[in-house]
Amino acid sequence: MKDRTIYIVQFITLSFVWILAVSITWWFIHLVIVASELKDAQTASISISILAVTIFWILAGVLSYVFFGLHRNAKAGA
Amino acid sequence: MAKYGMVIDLNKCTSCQACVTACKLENNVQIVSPDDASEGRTMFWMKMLTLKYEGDYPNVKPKAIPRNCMQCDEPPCIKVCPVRATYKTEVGIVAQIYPQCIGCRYCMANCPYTVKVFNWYKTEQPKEVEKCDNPDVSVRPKGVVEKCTFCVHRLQIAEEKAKAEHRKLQEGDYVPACVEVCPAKAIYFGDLDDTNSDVSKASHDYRAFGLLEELGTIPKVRYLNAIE
Amino acid sequence: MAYQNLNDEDEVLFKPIYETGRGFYVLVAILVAIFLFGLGCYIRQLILGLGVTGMDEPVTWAFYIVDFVFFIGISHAGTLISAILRLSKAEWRRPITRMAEVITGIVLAIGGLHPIIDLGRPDRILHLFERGRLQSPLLWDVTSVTAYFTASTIYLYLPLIPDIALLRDRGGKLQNFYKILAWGYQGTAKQKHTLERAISILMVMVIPIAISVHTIIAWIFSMTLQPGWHSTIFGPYFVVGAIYSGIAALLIVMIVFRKAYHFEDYLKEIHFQYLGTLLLIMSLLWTYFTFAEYLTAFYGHEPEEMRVFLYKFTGGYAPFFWLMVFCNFLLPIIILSNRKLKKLPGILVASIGVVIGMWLERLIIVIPTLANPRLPYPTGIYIPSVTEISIFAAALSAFALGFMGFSKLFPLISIWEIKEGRLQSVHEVSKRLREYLPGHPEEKQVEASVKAEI
Amino acid sequence: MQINRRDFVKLLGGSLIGFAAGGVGEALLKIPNSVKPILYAGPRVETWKLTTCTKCPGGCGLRIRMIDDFPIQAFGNPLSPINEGGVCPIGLTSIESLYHPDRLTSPMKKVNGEFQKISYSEAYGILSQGLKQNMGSAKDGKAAFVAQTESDFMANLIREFMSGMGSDKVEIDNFSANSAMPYNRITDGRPDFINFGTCDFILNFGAQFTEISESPLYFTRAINEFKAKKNEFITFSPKLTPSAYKAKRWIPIAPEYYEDAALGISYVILKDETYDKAFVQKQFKDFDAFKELILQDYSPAAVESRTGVAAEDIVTIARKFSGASSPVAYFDESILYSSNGIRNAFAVIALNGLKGFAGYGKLKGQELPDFESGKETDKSKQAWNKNMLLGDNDVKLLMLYKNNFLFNSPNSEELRKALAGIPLVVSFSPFLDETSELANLIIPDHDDLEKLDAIALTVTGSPTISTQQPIVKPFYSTVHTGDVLVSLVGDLKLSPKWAYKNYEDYLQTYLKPVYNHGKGMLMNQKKPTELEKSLHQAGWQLASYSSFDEFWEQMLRYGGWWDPFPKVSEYKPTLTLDKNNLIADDNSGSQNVEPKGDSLRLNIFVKDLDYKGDMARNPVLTEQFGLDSNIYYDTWVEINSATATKLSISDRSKVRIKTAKGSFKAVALHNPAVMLTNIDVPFGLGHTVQGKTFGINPLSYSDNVFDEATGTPSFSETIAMIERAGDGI
Repeated sequence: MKDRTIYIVQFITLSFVWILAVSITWWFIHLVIVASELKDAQTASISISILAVTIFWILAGVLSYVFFGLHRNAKAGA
Repeated sequence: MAKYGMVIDLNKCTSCQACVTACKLENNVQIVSPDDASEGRTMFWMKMLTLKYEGDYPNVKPKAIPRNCMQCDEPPCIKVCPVRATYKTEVGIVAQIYPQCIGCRYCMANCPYTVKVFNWYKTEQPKEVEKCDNPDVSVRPKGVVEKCTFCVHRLQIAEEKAKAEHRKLQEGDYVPACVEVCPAKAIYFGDLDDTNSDVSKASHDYRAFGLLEELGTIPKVRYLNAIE
Repeated sequence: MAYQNLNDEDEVLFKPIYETGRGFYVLVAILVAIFLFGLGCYIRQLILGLGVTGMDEPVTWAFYIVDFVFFIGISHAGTLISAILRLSKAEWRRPITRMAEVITGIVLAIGGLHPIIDLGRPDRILHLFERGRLQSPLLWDVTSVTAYFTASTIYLYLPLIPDIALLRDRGGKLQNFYKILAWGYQGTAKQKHTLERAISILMVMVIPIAISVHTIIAWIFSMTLQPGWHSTIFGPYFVVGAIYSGIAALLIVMIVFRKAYHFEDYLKEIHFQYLGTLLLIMSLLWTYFTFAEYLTAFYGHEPEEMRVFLYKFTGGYAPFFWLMVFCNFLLPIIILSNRKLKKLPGILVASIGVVIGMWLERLIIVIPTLANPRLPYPTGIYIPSVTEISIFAAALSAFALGFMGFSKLFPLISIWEIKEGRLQSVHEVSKRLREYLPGHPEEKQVEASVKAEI
Repeated sequence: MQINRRDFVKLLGGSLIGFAAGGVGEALLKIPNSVKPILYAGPRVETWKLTTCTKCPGGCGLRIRMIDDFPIQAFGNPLSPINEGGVCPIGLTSIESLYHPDRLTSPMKKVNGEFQKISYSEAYGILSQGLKQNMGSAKDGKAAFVAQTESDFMANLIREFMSGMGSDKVEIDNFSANSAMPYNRITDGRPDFINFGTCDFILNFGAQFTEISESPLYFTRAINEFKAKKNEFITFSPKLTPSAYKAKRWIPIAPEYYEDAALGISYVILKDETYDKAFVQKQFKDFDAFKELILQDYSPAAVESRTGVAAEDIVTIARKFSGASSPVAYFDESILYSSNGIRNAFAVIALNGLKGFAGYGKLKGQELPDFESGKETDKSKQAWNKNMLLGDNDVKLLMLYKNNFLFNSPNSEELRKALAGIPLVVSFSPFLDETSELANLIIPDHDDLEKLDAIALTVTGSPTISTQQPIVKPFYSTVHTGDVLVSLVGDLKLSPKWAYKNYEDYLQTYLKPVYNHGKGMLMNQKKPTELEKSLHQAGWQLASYSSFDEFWEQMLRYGGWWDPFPKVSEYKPTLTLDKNNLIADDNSGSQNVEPKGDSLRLNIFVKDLDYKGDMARNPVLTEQFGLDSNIYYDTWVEINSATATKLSISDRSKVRIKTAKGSFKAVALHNPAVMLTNIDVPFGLGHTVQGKTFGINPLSYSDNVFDEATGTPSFSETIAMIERAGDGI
C-alpha cells in the first residue's frame, strides 16, 4: 500500500474517535433536554453530562496528540 | 387536578379474591402455562397477600390484604427507569408505557412491594379467556414489565363520557374494576385531594396505614386495620 | 508467511505470533463450539423471550447481571493495575502490563454486552439513546462503561504502538495492517517523548474512570431501597472486589501463557510473588469490607435485612456463602501467607479460588436480596436454566478466544518496555534508589543491589 | 422507445422507491393475525344486558358487557338487592364457559365405547323409548335421577317428572335444600331467613358464610353490618376459613364434634336454667328426656375430653349465648359433611330451641311459589341418595344433570361399577366430566348465558326471584334440559294435567301468583325511599308493569323481582326432637375416629373458588386457586408448623400422605392456623377428564364415610400418615 493510502486510512480511524466524542456530546445534550422535558433531576443530568463529555474529549485529544506527534516527528524520508 | 387514591378496609374485606379475578379479566392479564406458574411467573396485578399470622394457636388470625400497585406518590420504580417507560400521570397514577419498555426489570428490582410482573413469554391466553378479552386494554407483548394502572382506561372512558355530556367528572364516574366488584364494598376509591370524598376521609381514619410507609414512598393505596 | 528467526534478544516473545501449534487449533475449535452453542441459546432466547431462563418473580435479575458485575470486576485487573504500577514506577510491571490491559479490553466488551443479553426487549435498545434518562443509574452505567472501554482501549493501544512498529519492521505477515496501526512510529526520541506523555496522561485518567465504573455498578444496587443492597459502602466494596478478582484473573492468565508460550524467562517467580502479595493484601481488604458490611446489617437487626442476612448465612444460599468465604478468605490466606505454598501451583490454586469466590460473591449480592422481598411473598430457590449457563460458558470461551486471537497478532509482553528496562532502567533505578537513601552510597554498590532486586 | 441511461436511472430509482414504500407500507400496516378478528369483527357496539348468575344458590344479579352482541365481561348488577353490584370470582368468570372449547356441541350416543354425534330428535327418541320401558310404581323405581341445580324451579320440575315416572329415586344437590333437610325432619319447616339485623350473637357451626353459603354476597354484607354493631360471632370449624377469622373467635374442632359442642353448650344453659322455659314447655316434645340425656353425657368436662374444646370456652360461650338477647346458632349444608351430620344439625337446632329460636324470621303472607313441595316429601321417610345405587339392581335408567358425583364422592370406584351395570345412563351435562363420560346418551344443556332460568331466594329476608335471560342465541345444537323434561312429561303423559309447552311456560305459571298479588318491584330502580315505603304500605304498587306479559318481559330484562317490604313474623317452630335423634343408632355405629400416634386427620377443605368441583374447566379460577399457597396446578397439604416440626417436615418440601386407600404426594405448607391433629388438603384438583389433569383428588384417598341420613360424604374422617417423600421433587 502507498504511504498516502495508509495515512488516509489512519486518519479515518482517528476520526472515528472524534465522531464518537461529538456524537456522545450531542447525545448528552439531547438527554439533558429530555431530562428537562420529563422534569427529571436537572443537576444530576447536567453534571454527569459534563463529566462524561469532558472525558471523551480528552481521550480524543490525547489520541490526536499522539497521532500528529508521531507523524510530525517521524524521521524524514522514512 | 385530582389525585386518585384507594383505601381498603380490612375490617370489611373477606379475602374472597373477587378483586383478583376482576383485575385479571379487566386488564387481560396473562394466564401463564402451568410450567411457568410452578416456576413462579404467575401474573397478578392484584394479589391477596397474607402479611403475617397474629396470635398463637388457636387464637390465630391471618392478616391478609389485597395488594395491588401502591401508586406511590414518590415511586421508586420511576426514579430508576432508564427510558421513561413508567411515569406518574398528572392525576397521580403510576402508568406504564408498554411500547417504550426495554425490559431491563430495574423497576421490578426497586419496587419494595414487588408488584410488577414481567412478560416472560409471548401472551397466549386459553381460548375461552381470549374471547373475553377486554377490548379497552392492550395485550402486552413479551419482554415488557406491567402492573396495576388503577384501570386507567376507565378514567379515559369516563373523561370522554363526561366531556360528551358537558359536565365535570364526578365521584363514582371512574372506579377501577376491583372497586366495582368488591362484594363487601371494602374498597374506597376517589380523589384524595377532595376533602369531602369518602376515600379522603377514610385515608385519614385512625385505623389507616400504608404498606411500608417508613420507606417514604407515600403509597396512595392505604389500608384500614381490622377492628379487634 | 512462515516464521523467520531474526535472532532478536526477545525472539521468544515474537514466536507465538508467527508459529501456531496444533493444540491451539484444537482448543480454538472447542471454544468456538462452546461459543456457538451459547450464541444459539441466545438466539433462542431472543425468539421465545426471557422465559427460557430460570428467572422468575421475584428473582428478576439473576445470572446475566451476576456475570455482568463479575466480568466488569475482572476488567479492573488490567488497566487499573497497570496504571497504578506504571504510576508508582514499579519496575517489575514491565512484562505484566500488556496482559493486564488485554484482559480489560476483552472482558469489558463481554461484560458490557451482558445487560443487553438481560434485556427483555433488546430490539428497543435505541430507546436508551432516544429517551434515555440521565437520572437512572443504568444510564450512568452505560456512560461509564463506554468511557472505560474507550479509555482502556486507547491505553492498551498507545503502549502497543512501538511493538507494532517492531512487527512492521520485521516484515512478514499482515504488513499493511501493522503499517496502518503503527502510526508511523520509528522510535525517534521525540516520538517516544510524545508517546510517553500521552501514556502518562492516560495513566492518571484511567484510574478514576476505572474506579467510577465499578462504583456505579455498585450504585445500581445501592440506589434501590432493597435490604442487602441499600448500603453506603457498596461502591468501595465493589471496587475492592473488582481489583481482587482482577488480580486473580491476571495471575491465572499469566501462569497459563507462561506455560503455553514459554515465557518463563520473562514472567519470573518474583513477579508471581509480588502479585501474590498484592492478592493477599486485597484478600484481607475484601474480608474487612465484607465483615464491615455484614456486621452492620447484623448488629442493626432490621427484620428485612436479617431475612436476607439469614438467607445467606443459614438459608438457601448458605452453601454458596460459605464456599465464597472459603474461596475468598481462607484459601488465599492459607496459601499466600505460607512461604512453602506460595509457589506457582499454590498461587494458581489461590487465584482460581478467588475468581470462583468473587463470582459467588456477585451471586450472593444479587440474588438473596431479590429472593427475600420486603413483603412476605413465598419464594423458591432460583435455579439457572441451560440457557444462562451456556451463555456464561460462551462468555468465558469468548474471553479465551479473544485473548488467544490477540496473542496471534500482537506480542503478549511489551517488548519495547522490556528492552527499555534492559537499556535504561537499571541505570535509572539505581539513580533513583540513590536518591532515596541517606548519604551518597557508591553507584556500583547500589547497582548490584538493584540487579538483585529485579 | 429509446431509453437512455438517465431515464433508466430514473426508472430504477422510481421503482426502488415504489418497492421500498410498498414494503415499508405493508410492514407498517401489517396487522398481527391475533388482532385481526378483533379489529374486523364488527362495528364494535357496546351493549349491556342484565341476567342472573346461577352458579351458586346466591342468585346474584349480573351485568353482562357485550361487544357486537358477544358477551365479554360480567359485573355485578348494582340494582340487585342480593349483591348490590358486587360479584364473586365465580360470577366474574361465568361467561367463559360459553366459549369453552370443550363444550359438547350436540347430542351424542355411545357406540362401542365411542361417542357419536346424533341429531336431537334421535336422542329424544332414544330417551323417551328408555323412559317408556322403565316407568314404574312408587316402590321399585326403575328410573333414577341425580341432579345438581341451584334453581328451585328446575329442581321441582325434575321431582314432578320423576314422580310421573313413578320413582322416588331422585337426588338433587341443592345447597338450600340440603340445608333445609334437617329442619324438615324434626320441625315444621325451616326458617326462611335469619334476621342478622336483630341478632346480637351468632354461633356458627362450620358455615362458610362469605364463601360457600346460600348467598355469599348477601352474607358478606350482612356479616359486616353485624360486626359494625360490635356484635360478636364465634365460629366452630376444622379450618381457619375467612368466616372463622372474621369471627371474634375461632374454635378449632373436627366436624363430628359439632354435636358435642352444641350439646355441651346446652348443658351449661340447662344447668344455669337460663333457657326459654315457656317455649321449651310448649314446643319441645319430650323435653325432660332431652334434658336428662344432656345432663348425663354432655358436661363441659366430658365434652372437652372428647372434642378437645376447653371446658372453660364452652362455659363462656354458653353464658354469652344465653346472655344475648337474640342469639342464634347457625349451620348450613356443610354441617352434614360428617358421619353424624344430621345429628350435628339436630343438636344445633335443639340449642336454638333452648333460646326459643330468637333471631330467626319467617316470611309470612307472601304469595310465593311453593318451592317446598318437593322437600316436604322428604320429611317423613328416608330420602334417596346416589349411594343407594350400590346394590340396587332395580335401576335400569339413570339420568344425570350436572352432578359429577364420581368426582365429588369418595366411593367413586364403587359408584363407577354400579353405573356400568345400568343399561341406559343419560346425561344432560354440557361438558364431559368423570360421570357424564360413562353415559350412553348425552343431551347437552345450554350454557348459562344461553338459557332461561330463575333462582328464588328468601335468605336475605326480602323474597327475591332473580331471572336468568338468554343473553345470546345458542352457539351449538344444545337443548335446554328443562324443555326436554317438559316435553317428555307431555309426550309420555306422565302427568294428567300437564299443559306446559316448554320450560318458559313452566316458569311463568310459577311466577303468575307473584304478578297477581301485585307487591314488590322489579330490579330496575334503587332501594325504595321512605316515601315510597309509606305509599306502598298505603296500598300503592311499586311496580311499573300492567300486564303479565309486560311483567315477564321486564323481569327478564331487569334480572328479577323482589319485595323490599315483606311481612315478617317470628318463627317459633314445634320441635319433634326426642333424645333418639341425638344418639347414634347402634347398628350404624359411631364413626368417630381419633388419630393416634403419628397419624393425623385428613381434613379436606373446600375453597370458594371450587365448591362444586368443576373449577378445573375455568383457567382463571384454576390459576387463582393456587394464589394463597403459591402452589399452582398442584395439590398441597397444610400442616401446623408445630406438628410439622415434630415430624421434621420442612416448609414447602414434598411429602407423602398415606391413607387406607393408598398414598399420594403433595407439597407440605406450614401454617400456624391448622389444627394440631389435622392435615388440610384442598378439594378441587385431580380431574381425570376435561383435559386438565393436575394435582390430586383427595376424596379418592379418603374413607367411604357418609352421613347416614343424607349420603353426604364426610370430608374429615380419614386417618392419614404423613412423611417426607424421599425421592426428590
